[in-house]
Amino acid sequence: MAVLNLVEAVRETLRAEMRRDRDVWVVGEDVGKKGGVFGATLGLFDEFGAERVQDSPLTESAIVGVGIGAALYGTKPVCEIQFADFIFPAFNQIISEAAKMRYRSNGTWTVPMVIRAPFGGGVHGGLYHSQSVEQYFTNTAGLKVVVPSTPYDAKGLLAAAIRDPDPVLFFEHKGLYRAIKGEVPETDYVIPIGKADVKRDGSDITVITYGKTVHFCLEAANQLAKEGYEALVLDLRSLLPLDHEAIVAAAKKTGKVLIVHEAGKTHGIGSEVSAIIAEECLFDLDAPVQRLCGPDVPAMPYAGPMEKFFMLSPEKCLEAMRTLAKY
Amino acid sequence: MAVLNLVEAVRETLRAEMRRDRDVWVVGEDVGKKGGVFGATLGLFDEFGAERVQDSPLTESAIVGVGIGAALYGTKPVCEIQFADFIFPAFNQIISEAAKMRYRSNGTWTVPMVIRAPFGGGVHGGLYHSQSVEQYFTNTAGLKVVVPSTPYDAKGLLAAAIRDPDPVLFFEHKGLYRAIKGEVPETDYVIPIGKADVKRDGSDITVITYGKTVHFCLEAANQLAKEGYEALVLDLRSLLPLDHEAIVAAAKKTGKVLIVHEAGKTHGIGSEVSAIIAEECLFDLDAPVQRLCGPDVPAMPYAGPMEKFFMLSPEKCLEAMRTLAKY
Amino acid sequence: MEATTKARHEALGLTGEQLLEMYTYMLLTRRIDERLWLLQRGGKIPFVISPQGAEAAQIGAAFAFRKQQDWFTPYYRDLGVNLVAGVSPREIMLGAFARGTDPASGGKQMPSHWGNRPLNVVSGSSPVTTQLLHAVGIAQAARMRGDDIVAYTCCGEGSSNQGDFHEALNWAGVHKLPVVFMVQNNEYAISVPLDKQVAGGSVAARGKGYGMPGIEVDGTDLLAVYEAFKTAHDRARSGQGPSLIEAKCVRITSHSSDDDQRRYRSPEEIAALQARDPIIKTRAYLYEHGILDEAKEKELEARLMAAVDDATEYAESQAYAAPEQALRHVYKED
Amino acid sequence: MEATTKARHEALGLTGEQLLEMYTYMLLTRRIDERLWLLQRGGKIPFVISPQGAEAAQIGAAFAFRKQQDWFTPYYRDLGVNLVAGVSPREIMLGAFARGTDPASGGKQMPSHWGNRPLNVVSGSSPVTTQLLHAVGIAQAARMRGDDIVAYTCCGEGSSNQGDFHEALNWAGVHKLPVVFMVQNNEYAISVPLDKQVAGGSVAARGKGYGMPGIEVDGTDLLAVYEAFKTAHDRARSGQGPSLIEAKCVRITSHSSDDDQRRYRSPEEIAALQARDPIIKTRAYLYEHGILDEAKEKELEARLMAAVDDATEYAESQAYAAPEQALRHVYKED
Ligand SMILES: Cc1ncc(C[n+]2csc(CCOP(=O)(O)OP(=O)(O)O)c2C)c(N)n1
Ligand SMILES: Cc1ncc(C[n+]2csc(CCOP(=O)(O)OP(=O)(O)O)c2C)c(N)n1
Ligand SMILES: [Mg+2]
Ligand SMILES: [Mg+2]
Repeated sequence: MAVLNLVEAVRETLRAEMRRDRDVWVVGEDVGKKGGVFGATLGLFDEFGAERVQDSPLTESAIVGVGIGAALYGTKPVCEIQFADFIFPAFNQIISEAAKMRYRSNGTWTVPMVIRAPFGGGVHGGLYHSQSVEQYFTNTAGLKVVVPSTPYDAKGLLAAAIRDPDPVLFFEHKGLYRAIKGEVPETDYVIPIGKADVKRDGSDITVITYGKTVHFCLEAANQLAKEGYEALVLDLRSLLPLDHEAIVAAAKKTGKVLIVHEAGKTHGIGSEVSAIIAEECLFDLDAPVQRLCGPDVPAMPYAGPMEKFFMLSPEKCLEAMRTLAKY
Repeated sequence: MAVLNLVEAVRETLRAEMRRDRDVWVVGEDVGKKGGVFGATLGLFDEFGAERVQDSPLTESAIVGVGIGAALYGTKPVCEIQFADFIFPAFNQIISEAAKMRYRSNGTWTVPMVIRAPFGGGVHGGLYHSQSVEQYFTNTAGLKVVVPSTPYDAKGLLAAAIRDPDPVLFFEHKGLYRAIKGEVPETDYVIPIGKADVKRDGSDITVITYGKTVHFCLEAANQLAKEGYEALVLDLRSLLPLDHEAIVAAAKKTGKVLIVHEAGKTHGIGSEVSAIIAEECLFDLDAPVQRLCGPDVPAMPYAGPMEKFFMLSPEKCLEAMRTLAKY
Repeated sequence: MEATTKARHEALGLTGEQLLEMYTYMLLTRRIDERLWLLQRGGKIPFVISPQGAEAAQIGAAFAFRKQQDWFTPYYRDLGVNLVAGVSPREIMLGAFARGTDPASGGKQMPSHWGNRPLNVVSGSSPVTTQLLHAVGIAQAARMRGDDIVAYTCCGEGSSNQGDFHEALNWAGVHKLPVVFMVQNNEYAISVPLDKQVAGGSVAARGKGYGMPGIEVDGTDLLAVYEAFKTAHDRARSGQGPSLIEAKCVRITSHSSDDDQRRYRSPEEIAALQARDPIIKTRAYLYEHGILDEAKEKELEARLMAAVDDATEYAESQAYAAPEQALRHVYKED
Repeated sequence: MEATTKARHEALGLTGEQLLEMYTYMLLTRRIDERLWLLQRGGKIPFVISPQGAEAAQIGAAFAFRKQQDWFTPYYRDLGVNLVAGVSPREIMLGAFARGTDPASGGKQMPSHWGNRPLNVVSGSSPVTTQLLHAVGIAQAARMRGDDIVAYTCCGEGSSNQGDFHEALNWAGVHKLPVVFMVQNNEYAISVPLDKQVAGGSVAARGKGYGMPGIEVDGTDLLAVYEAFKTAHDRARSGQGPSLIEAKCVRITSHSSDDDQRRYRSPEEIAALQARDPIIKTRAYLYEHGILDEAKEKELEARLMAAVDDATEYAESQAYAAPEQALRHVYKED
């Protein structure tokens, strides 16, 4: 059992899947000799060569469009978008083509592929190296959207994504790449896409979150426990499909729900989670469904003080959790 | 006071705004001699010429990107995307550029522009001539997103959009272009963006909707009235910003809320509306917040029976409204 | 020199029979399309988008490819390419009628949104030019597997200005992939004429910038088109990389059944199109070379009519997919 | 012939003073960038992305444009273009330190995301190549207003493969708009070399396909660059339309302070770059023609150092925007 950080877990999973299946290949900007701007593919070029670890031209629509074609032919491309902020030039290929191929061909043509992208802020990235983009894709049936919060989950979910018969968007929070270490079995395992995970059990309030804020909420929960309140922390892990059962069960258990994410509040992931609760277990609630999210601004500012103001933190989470617990 | 249908109202508003302000110009595919595939610009080419009613190359990213440049320079482009389904190639220009220009330049550079696009189904358009795309844009602060449901609103909202200092996406439901006629004053007026409109008052249930389904719900409400229940029908009109006050007031008034839209349910506009209610007036509710929406499939199928199955209808709305009223 | 005495088709290594077969496909394409217009005018189908004027370009191109071995990501006008690839008139009509057994989409998509898995015809969408990148990816994957395939892909001259065109040709050029990019230039994108659409006026001229041949060919000249594609196909197979071929076609009909070209084309311009009708030109060549005569033609027309009638009646008699099928095939079903 | 006796700069109508001014801007660009690296290494600023190796290309290009009349949508390496456009070293440093008074973004954006309203320098983003379309739109709007402006826009050779490049050049070509498209080709896109990036190897070769001149110029040769841009600028003003100019540059530093080029470039390759350093080459020319001597150079270096010191101290002394400013300027504020 190795102790890895999240980017190492991603890299080792790519290596394992490429060893396991000759049809798996990686393509994107600077994924070759350089090993990716975050090192997610470091060393893979040397082991698998320039064709299976392919440096692409600087063209996201082509990275995805070529990936779709390669998937149609039967290979399994793992496309890397260098920063999630740069996925938008590929939006048409993802939404119009990848998401709709199976449906429009009545199941005869399919595109099993993975699109990996680092996302999230708090890394001095400014507007275009900090964005959370998951909510741009979760309204599109035909896609799956996954966000791991731990190295263990990253391996199990990425393996599942690569073996999935449908297109999967796999978003990795840059702020977790090196910040979080955890035990990751060398043995092969997958975590089914679509299952949320109770990262901490509790009976007083329910916190539903994903990505980096999972760790903020866990830290806050430990503090809150000292104050006499036990928080249940549910890590969604899969944003499409969402785990309705787990969401409803977690909400019912405490009757007090706080939804937390780094992305902006309005029309965010939390909206659907809240709507599910308002639809399926309204009368089990003892408090309004709260949301603690990033501010509704176009993207994250660069200068330290403004970035800090934008970002959530264990302190901000604790405050919201405490208020809800005392409600 | 002229009686116009919705596409005529759009055309006459474009004409009036172009007469009013020399800087207003129209650009898009086939907007010139042909007058647009739905006739929204019919006759404008003859009145204003090829430069101000400009046929563009078949390039959506350029239609928007050139529009942004022209807006930066000080003119007011009204960009037409021939079908909302084809807005995705322009997604990067809209989300990364238009939405963020004011913010990233700290208010020094702005892009006052309008992007018009016909959307919606039930017109034998199949997957790519039927989509509702509003939910892809409403999570992006910096943009405004407007959907008129009547010729009167179309004029007032489009005039407001063209005079707005920020980028506005203006989505027109194809199914309303000729189906709905209404009185439209020749006199100049604007409807402020961000204000919802009570299209029908009632005290038993609240229906919150926008676009074509406004008319389905009004028709259903008249039927429901015969059964002894009065429905309040709130037309959102503006999806970004949303009219919180009007939503909360409408929800509180009856305590029973049904949200209706043609677009898919999951992570749709209804999610945010429901979340606002769950957050701001949960204890005023007598029933779970319901959503009646399109199915969660990649897009609308073409063959008649499947299209009908996908589309909402007055009957489907009535059934959901009756169930809620009896709750 | 003996070659000079050879007829053009012989010089290309085509027998009279083969040429007649090519013409047969051209005529079948035309007759099916004419029937589709009748059905549309008669209210039996809601939509037609037409290959009329591009039959020589489509058939000439498609004959350079190998059925069930090469791959196709065609565009909506490519009825002729589909027929040569092996799609039957019945299957075409099932799509036109949007029946449940339509092999392209089971009625989920509009007509002319092709797709046929056993024949390597990839499912197409409406947003133009996306399919060029799919062809590049198919060629890339085939290269990895060491398979001998060539990918055909096509779009119109208007669509060739989309960003995906640039990214596709660049990628294919960088990796010298076995792809043949065809652009059917019919001088209009709906109502927008070439001079407002393609800077410089030539799509073919853009090939050089991607390090590949950019060939302009008269798309109404069946043999010229075939020759250009045969060369490009050989080039692709022998590892020399992709080619871009611009076929100068005519659009005889309006853009589609939703369009009326009289609003933006003069009567003279429309009338002049007949002179460039590839069916008429090819027929004349066949007569000239004694490959076709009135008897043969009568028999041929009768045979094609029968096939079109059969396909129409068959398709019309088939059922729509059940309404609930709208919920199927979103994700893999187990 | 008399012209032959003229020095190259004289032949271009440039006086020694003007040439010295151009070199001064080149050197200022270099010295500011060197300071930024020191500040970054010293932990005072988090990020640098460098024009080193492109100074001749940027200054030669920018001098063909008219301050506060022409418009600029530059790319992140265009420090030199910004200086010639009129952006002061203090303003540059305010951006580098992300201070609240930074005129480009008030600290909202990363360094080198230029913008200066009074100087017609449009705010830039990170996603590459989008700004080319903005330049086209600016030129289109100016044409409508009847204004005499030319738009400068630029990207790297990697970025020139983005779809927006194709759509921008095509649109500008169709309308013969006054835009000069510059591509600074420094042979790498982060770690990806030219041969894996640009099919055919030449960006300039793509101009012809859009009906515009595609000119390749040695980007380390100040006078050659100036000449090319002067010609393109005249062409644009006289209504003959856009030009594409590929300046062959070198990237002396790593891609940015986040990159280490030793991972993908050999020591020999990196060492060889010095020989193509435009500062060294231009300096040699100035000495040759007696425009610069040691005394003058000493004075010049001292003046620039003082300016860089002043800018650094000034910017560092300025305050960050208040945290709540993160909520400002989403929509027009009344
Ligand atoms: C991205 C996108 N934008 C707009 C359309 C609408 N549209 C369908 S066909 C067409 C014209 C295509 O012209 P061209 O590429 O020349 O092909 P042709 O139809 O003339 O063969 C347009 C604008 C579309 N299908 N996709
Ligand atoms: C759309 C997009 N994709 C990826 C990136 C990340 N990125 C920033 S610079 C760069 C390389 C640019 O290379 P080139 O265009 O040659 O310009 P250079 O930096 O060499 O001057 C990349 C990949 C980006 N900024 N935008
Ligand atoms: Mg055409
Ligand atoms: Mg470069």
